[in-house]
Amino acid sequence: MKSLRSILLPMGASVLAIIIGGILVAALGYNPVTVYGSLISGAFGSGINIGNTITASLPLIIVGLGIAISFQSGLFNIGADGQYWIGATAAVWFGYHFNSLPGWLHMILCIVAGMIAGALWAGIIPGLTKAYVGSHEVITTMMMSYIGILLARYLIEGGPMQQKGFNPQSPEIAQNTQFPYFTQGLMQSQLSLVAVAIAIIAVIVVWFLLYKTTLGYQLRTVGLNQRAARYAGINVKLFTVVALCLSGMFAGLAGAVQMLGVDHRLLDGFSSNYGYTAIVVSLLARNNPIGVIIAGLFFGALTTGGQNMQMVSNVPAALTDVLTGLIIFFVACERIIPQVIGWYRRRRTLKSTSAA
Amino acid sequence: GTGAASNQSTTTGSNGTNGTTTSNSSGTTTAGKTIKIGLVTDTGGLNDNGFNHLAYVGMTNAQHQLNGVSTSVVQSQSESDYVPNLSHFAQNGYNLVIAVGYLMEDAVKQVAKEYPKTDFLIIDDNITGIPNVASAIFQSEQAGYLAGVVAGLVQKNHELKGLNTKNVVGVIGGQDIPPVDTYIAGFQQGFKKEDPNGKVLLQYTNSFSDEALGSQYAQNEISQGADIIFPVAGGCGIGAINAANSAKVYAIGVDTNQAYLAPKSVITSATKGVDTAVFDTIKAVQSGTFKGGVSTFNLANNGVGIAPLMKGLPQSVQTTVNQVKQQIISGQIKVSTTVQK
Amino acid sequence: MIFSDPEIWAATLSMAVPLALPAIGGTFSERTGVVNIAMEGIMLIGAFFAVAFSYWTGSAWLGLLAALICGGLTAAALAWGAIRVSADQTVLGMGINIFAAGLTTFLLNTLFGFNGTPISTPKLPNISIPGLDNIPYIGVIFQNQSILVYIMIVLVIVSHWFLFHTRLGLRMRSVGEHPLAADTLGINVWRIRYFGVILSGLFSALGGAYLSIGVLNGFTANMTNGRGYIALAAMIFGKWTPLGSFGAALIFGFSTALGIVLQGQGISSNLLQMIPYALTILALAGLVGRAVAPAADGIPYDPRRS
Amino acid sequence: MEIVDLKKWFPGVKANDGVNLTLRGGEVHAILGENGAGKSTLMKMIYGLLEPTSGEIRFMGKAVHFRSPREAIHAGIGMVHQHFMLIPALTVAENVVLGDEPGRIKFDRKEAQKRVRELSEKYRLAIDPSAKVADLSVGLQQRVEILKAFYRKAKLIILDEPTALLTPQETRELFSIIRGLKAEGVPVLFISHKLDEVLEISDRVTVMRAGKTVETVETKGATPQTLANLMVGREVVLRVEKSDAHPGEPILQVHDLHVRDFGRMERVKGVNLELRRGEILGLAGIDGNGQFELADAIAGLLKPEQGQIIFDGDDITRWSPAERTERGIAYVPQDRQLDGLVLSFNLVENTILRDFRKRPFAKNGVIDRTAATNYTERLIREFDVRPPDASRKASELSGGNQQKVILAREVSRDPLMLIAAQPTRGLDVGAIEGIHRQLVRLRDEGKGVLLVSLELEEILSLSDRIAVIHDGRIVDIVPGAQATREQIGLLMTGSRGHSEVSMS
Ligand SMILES: Nc1ncnc2c1ncn2[C@@H]1O[C@H](COP(=O)(O)OP(=O)(O)OP(=O)(O)O)[C@@H](O)[C@H]1O
Ligand SMILES: Nc1ncnc2c1ncn2[C@@H]1O[C@H](COP(=O)(O)OP(=O)(O)OP(=O)(O)O)[C@@H](O)[C@H]1O
Ligand SMILES: [Mg+2]
Ligand SMILES: [Mg+2]
Repeated sequence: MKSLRSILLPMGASVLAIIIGGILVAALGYNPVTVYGSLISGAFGSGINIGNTITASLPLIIVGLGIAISFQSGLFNIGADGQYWIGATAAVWFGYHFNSLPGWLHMILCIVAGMIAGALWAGIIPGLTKAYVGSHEVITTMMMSYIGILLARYLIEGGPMQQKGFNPQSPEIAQNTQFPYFTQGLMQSQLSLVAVAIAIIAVIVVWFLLYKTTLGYQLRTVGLNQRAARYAGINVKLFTVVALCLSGMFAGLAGAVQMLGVDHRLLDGFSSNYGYTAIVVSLLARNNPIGVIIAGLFFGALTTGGQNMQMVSNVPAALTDVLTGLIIFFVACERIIPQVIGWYRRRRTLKSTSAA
Repeated sequence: GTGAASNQSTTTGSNGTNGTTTSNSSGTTTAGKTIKIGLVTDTGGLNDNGFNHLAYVGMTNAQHQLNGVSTSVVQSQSESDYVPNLSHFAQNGYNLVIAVGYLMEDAVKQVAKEYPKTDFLIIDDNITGIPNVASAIFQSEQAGYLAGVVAGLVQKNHELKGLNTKNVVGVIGGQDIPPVDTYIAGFQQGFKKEDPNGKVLLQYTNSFSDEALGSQYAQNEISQGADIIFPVAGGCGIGAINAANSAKVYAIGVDTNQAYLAPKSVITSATKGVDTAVFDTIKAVQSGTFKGGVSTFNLANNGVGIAPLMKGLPQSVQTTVNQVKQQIISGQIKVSTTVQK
Repeated sequence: MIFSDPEIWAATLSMAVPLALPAIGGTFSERTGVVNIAMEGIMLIGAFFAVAFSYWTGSAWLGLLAALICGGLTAAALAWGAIRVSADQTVLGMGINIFAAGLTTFLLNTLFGFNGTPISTPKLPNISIPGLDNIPYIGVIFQNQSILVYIMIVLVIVSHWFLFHTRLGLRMRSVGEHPLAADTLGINVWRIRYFGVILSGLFSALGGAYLSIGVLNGFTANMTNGRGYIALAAMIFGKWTPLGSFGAALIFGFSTALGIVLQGQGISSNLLQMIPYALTILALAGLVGRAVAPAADGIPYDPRRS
Repeated sequence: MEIVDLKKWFPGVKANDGVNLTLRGGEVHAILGENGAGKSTLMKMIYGLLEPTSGEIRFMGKAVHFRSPREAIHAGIGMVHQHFMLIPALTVAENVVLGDEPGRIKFDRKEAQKRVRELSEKYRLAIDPSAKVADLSVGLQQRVEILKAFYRKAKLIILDEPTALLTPQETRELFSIIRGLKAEGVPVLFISHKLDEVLEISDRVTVMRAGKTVETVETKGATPQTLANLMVGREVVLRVEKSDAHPGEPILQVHDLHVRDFGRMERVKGVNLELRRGEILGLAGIDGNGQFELADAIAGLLKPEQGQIIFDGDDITRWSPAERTERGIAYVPQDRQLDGLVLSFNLVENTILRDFRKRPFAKNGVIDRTAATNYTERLIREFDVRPPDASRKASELSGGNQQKVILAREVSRDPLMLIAAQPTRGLDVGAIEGIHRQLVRLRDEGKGVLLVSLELEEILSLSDRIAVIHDGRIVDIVPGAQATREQIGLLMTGSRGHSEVSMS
C-alpha cells in the first residue's frame, strides 16, 4: 500500500506537469501531441533510444548515489560536479599512461583512480574543514567544484594534459581501457554492459552500506542527530569526513565510468551539470539508492527525449528545459494530490451533511 | 535586404534569422532535389553569439533560398550527446549532418564511418581520409590581422575622436582555445605592424556567456588606458562591447558584423564565414558535388574577412586594409597563429 | 600596489551587487525557514523581464517594476510549493532554476531572435553623488556607479534593521527557528513564510535586473552564470544576516576583481580564476568558522495535517 | 468548557477515542493517565494544535473549532506545553512577548524586558529577561514556559506537566499562582504524574486510559492508591520495596574533576566521588549545579578539564564514549529527545544505538536486522512499551514511552554501572514502579547505580547513599536510610550546617 502510493503519487504529479506543460506548449504554438510523442519515442522508441536513455542516466544514477549518501549523513554536497570532473580527469590520466598493463588491470586502475580523486576532492578540504572548523559544506564543496573544473580545464588548455599539437583536449585513453559496447548494434547509443554493471553494483553497494552495515548506520545517525551519535559513541568528526569522501567517491566513479565508457578523453566542454541534476535525482528518490535508479532513468529519458524533441518536432531546446523544470516542480509537489482528494472528499461530506 | 553582397569584402550574416548570406546571385532560387539537413551544435548552443549561431544562419539561409531543403537542429546538452545526436540524423536519412566545433571530432569520425551514405560537415576541424566528411577550417588569423591593422592605424593616427594618448588596445578572449586564439594572434600582429609602439592588453574571461563579466573585463582594460576593445568571447564579448559603448571608447566585433550592437563604437568586425561554409556545403550536397576533405576558408576565397568600416574613418584606412589584404592573399604577409602572451 | 588603485574597489562594489541582493533575499527566506536555492532562476527571470519591459515601455524603471513583479510571482510559486504543499524545498528550487533558464532563453529567442535584445533598450542611470564624488579616493570608487549600487547599500542597512529590530523581523526569525513554538503563540507561520520567500524573490529579481539593465542593457541566455548559487554561498558565509551577506558578497566581488587585475602576466587564466574560490575557503576556514543555519530551515511545517 | 465524545485518530493509533469532560468555572481539574493515554493529544486539540477527527468542544457555551492556536488564544486559552515551546536562539523576553510584542513597527526591546521583569516578580519566578534561552538550564526554561502562559491574560489555562522540572519550592510557588487564578474564576486543566501534587491542588480528577476518559472523581476523598489503581486498572505498589544493600568493591572513583559545558562555563568544580558495586548512589541537587555535566563527563560526552575518572580499576579519563560503553557503563541521559534517541529512527534502530557494533546485532560490520528486531520486541514486551510495534518511529511514541525505550536499552545491556539521569521524568506511576524495580534489581545483581535526579522523593526512596551537589561541588554524602527531606533540601542549597541555617 505504502509502496504503491510512493509510485502512484509521483506518476500522478508527472501527469499533472505534463498536462500543464502541454497547455503551455500549445499556447506557444506547438502541437503538444507531436511534442510529447517525440519526447517519448526519443526516450524509448527504439533499441538505440533506450540505449541512449540508459547511457544518459548512468552518470546521474552514480552521482545521485553519492549525493544520497551525503544527504543521509546530514550533509549537502552541492559540488559533485567538480568531483565528477576531477574523477574523470584522474581516470583519463591513468587511461593514457601505463599502457603496458593488462587491459582489465588498467581499466580497474582508472576506475579506482577516479574514485580516489573524487573522494579526496570532497573529503580533504570540505570534509576536514567541516569536521574541525565547522565550515559549511555547501560553500566549500561549491568552491572546490569551481576549482576542480578550472583545474581540469587548465590541464587540457595548455597544461600538462593537453595532447600535443591538438585542440585543447587530452590524449585518448588506451584502447583496452575503453569499455566494450553492449552490442555493435547499440554502438551509437554508447551503451556498455560494463558501465551498466558498475552502476548496478554501485546501487547495491550503497543500499547495503546504508541500511545493512554499521558504517551506514553510523552515517545515518550522524545525519539525523549528532548529539545522539556522540552518545552512541560515534566519532562525529570522522564520519563527517567519511561521508563526504564516500559522496565524492561516487561522483568520481561516475566521471571515470563516463570517460571509459563514453567520452574516452577529456574534452573542453564542461557543461554536463550532472552534479546539480543528481541532487534532484537523489531528493526525488528520497535519498534511497533503489529510488535513485528510477529517478535517474527518468531524467535520462527526459534528456534523450528532449534532444529527440528538438530534432523531430523542431521544438527549441529551451522549451525542453521549461518542461523539465515544470515536471520537477510538480513531482516535488506530489503531496498536493492526496491533499486535493482529501479536500474534495471533505467538501462532499460537508455538503451531504448540510443537505441532510 | 539582398544584392549588396557582391560589393562587400565578405558576407555578413546579420541580425537574427532574416539576415541573408549569398554566394550565389540574389533572387535566383535553385530548384534542386529534396534534401534534409541536420545541425548539431556543441554545448554552447544557438545562443552562443558565435559559430553555432552562424552555422544556424547559414543553414536557415539555405532553407530559404534553395528549394527543397528541409532542416532540423539539435543543441547538445553535454559532450556525451554528440554521438547520439549525429547518429540520429544519419540514421533517419538526413543527407548532410553539420557538426559545429572541433569538440565533435571523435564523434564525427565514429558516426561517419558507420553511416557512409550520409555526408558530414565539421566546422573548425580538419578530418582527413574519410570520404563522407568535409571539414571547414577558417584562417581567422587573417581576419584578425586586418582588424589589428585597422586598430593600429586608428590608434597611431588618432583617427577617431575621444581617443586618449596612451596608445593601448585591449583584447578579451573567451577561452585559451584555437578558434579564439587565431583571431587574437592575427590581431596582435596586424596591430604591431601599423603601431609598433602600441600596447595590446590580453585577458581571458573563461566564459562565453557571462555578459556582466565581459563588461567588467572591458572596464578593467579601459581603466588601464585601452580605448579600442577587441573581444573574442561570444556573449561575454557582447558585454565588453556594451561596456566600451558606455565608456565612449571603441570596439571591434567578431565572427559577424557586430556594428548593430553599438553603431557609435564598433569600428569594424573580423568575420568568419561559417554561414558561407554551411551554405555552400548544403548547395554542394543538393547538386551532388559534395566532396570530402578539408576546405580552408581565408581571405582569398572570402571565407574570412572584415566588415565595412565605420563611417567617418578616412579613406586611407580602407586603402591600407585593402593593400594588406592583397599582401596576405598573395603570400607576401604570413600570419602566424601563435598568441604573444 | 594594485590595492591602492580605486578601480579595483569600484569593480569590487559593482561585482558585489548581483551577489549581495539575492544573498539578502535568501537570508529573508531562510530566516523564516524556507531554503531558497532558486535565487539563480529568479535572477534570470528578473533580468529578462527587466530588459523586455524596458524595451517595450521605453522606461527602465517600468522594466525594473516588471522584474520585481515577475520575480515575486516566481518566488510565490516556490512559497506555495514549500509552504502549502510541504514539498522538498531544494527540489522545488532546482525545478525553478531549470524552468527559468529554459523560459528566459525561449522567450529571448522567440521574441528577440538569437542575437539578443535590441541595443535601444533603455537602462537605469549611472549616477555620481555630488558630495561623495569629491572625496579623493572614495570618490573614484563611487564615480558613475549604477543607481542600483546606492539602492543596494540602503537596502543592506534597512534589511539588517528590519530583521533584527522590528516586530515583524522578530517574528520572522522565530518562525525560522521553531515554527511550532511561534504557532503556539498565535503567529501565522505560513503567512510569515510566504512573506519571507516573496521578499527573497524581490531581492533576487533586483539582483538580476542589475545585471541586465544596471550594468548592461541587454539580456543573453543564462547571463546570471551561477551567481545565484554564489549568492547562496554568500548568505551562508554571512551567517544568514544582511550585513554578513553583504560582506561576503564584497569578498567575492573583490577576489573576482583581483582575478581580473592579475591577468596579463602570463599566468593561466584558469588558474587565476581559482582565486575567488580559494580565498573563500580560506576565509571560511580561517576567520568565519561555524555557521549555524536557522534551526527550522528547510523543514516544512504542517502539524495539523499529518 | 465541555468536551463531548472527542476523538483523534492517527494512522494506526487512536490517541483519543471518546473523551468526555466538563470543566467548571474556577476549578482546577487534573487529568491523570498512563504514558500514552492521550492527555497531551487532548490538550493540543483544545489549543487548536491538532484537529479532532470527530466530536465537539464547547467553550463558554458555544461549539468551537479552533484551526490554529491563534484562534484558541483569541478565545482566551493559554497553555504550558509538555515539550517546551521555546526558541533557544532568542532571549527570555523575546520568547515571552512573541506574538504580542510591544512597539509599533520597531520591536521595543526595553519595554519587553520591563514587562517580563514585572511578570516574573509578580509570579515570583525569578529570571533574567535578557538571557538567551539556549543558555538556561531546563528548570529555568520551565519557568519561561510558564511565564509565557501568564503573559496573556487567559480565561482558561492548560498546564501539561508543568512541574516535571521544578524544585519543590518552585512547585509550591506555582501552586499559589494556580490558587490565585482559581480565586479569579479562571479554570485550570492540570496534568501531572505526581499523585500528591494532583491531590494537593485539584478539585476534581479525570482519569484517562487508552484514549478514553474512564471516570471523573472529586479530589476530596481520593487517595494516591485509589487514583493509581484507577489509572492503571490494577493494584499498583507505590512504595519501592527493597532489601538492604550489600555494597562491594568501588566500581567508580572520581578524583578532583573539573568540567566545562559546551558554553565553556565551568560547571563541575572539583568533585570527588566513589560508587560501589551493589549500591545506588543518589546525586541530589537543584538543577544547574553541575550534576548533569558530571554525569556527561563520566559517560564521556564532555571532556574534563582536570581530574581523574577510575572505572573498575582502569583510568578512563581520556577514553572515548564508545570505549566506556564497551567497558560496561550504561547511561540514561537527561534529555531523551536530544541525546538518548534518534527520533526518526524506528525502535529497532534505537534499541541498538549503543551496541550496534557488537554481536548479535552486527557481524563483521554487517547489521543483523533479525536479531536486532527480535531483541527489540523482547524489550518492548518486558518494559511494556506502547504501542508494541518495533517498526514505529521513536517520534511517534509518547514522552513516557520514549523514556521506557531508553531505559530498556540501557538496563538490558548488562552493564557494570548505570548512570541514570532523571530516569522517570514524565513517567506515570505504573511505569515509575517498573523502572524503580529495575534499578533495584541491577543493584542487587551487584552493579553500581548512580541516580541523578531532581526529584527528592525519588532519591530518598531509592538511594543507599545520597551525595548532594551544590555549585559544582559535593557538599556532603549521607546514608540513604537516615536521610530526611529537610536535611537533603537544606544541603542542596549549599549549607553544610544543620538547623541553625535559615532558608530564605
Ligand atoms: N503525531 C503523532 N503521530 C502518531 N501517533 C501519535 C502522535 N502524537 C501522539 N501519538 C500517539 O498518541 C498516543 C497518545 O499520546 P499523548 O502524547 O497524548 O500521551 P500522553 O498521555 O500525553 O503521555 P505522556 O504522559 O507520556 O506525556 C500515544 O500512543 C502516542 O504514541
Ligand atoms: N539587548 C538585547 N537584549 C536581548 N536580546 C538582544 C539584545 N541585543 C541583541 N539581542 C538579540 O541577539 C541576537 C543577535 O543580535 P545582533 O547582535 O545581530 O543584533 P543587534 O546587535 O541588535 O543588531 P546591530 O548589529 O544591527 O546593532 C538577536 O536575536 C537579537 O534579538
Ligand atoms: Mg550587533
Ligand atoms: Mg503528554
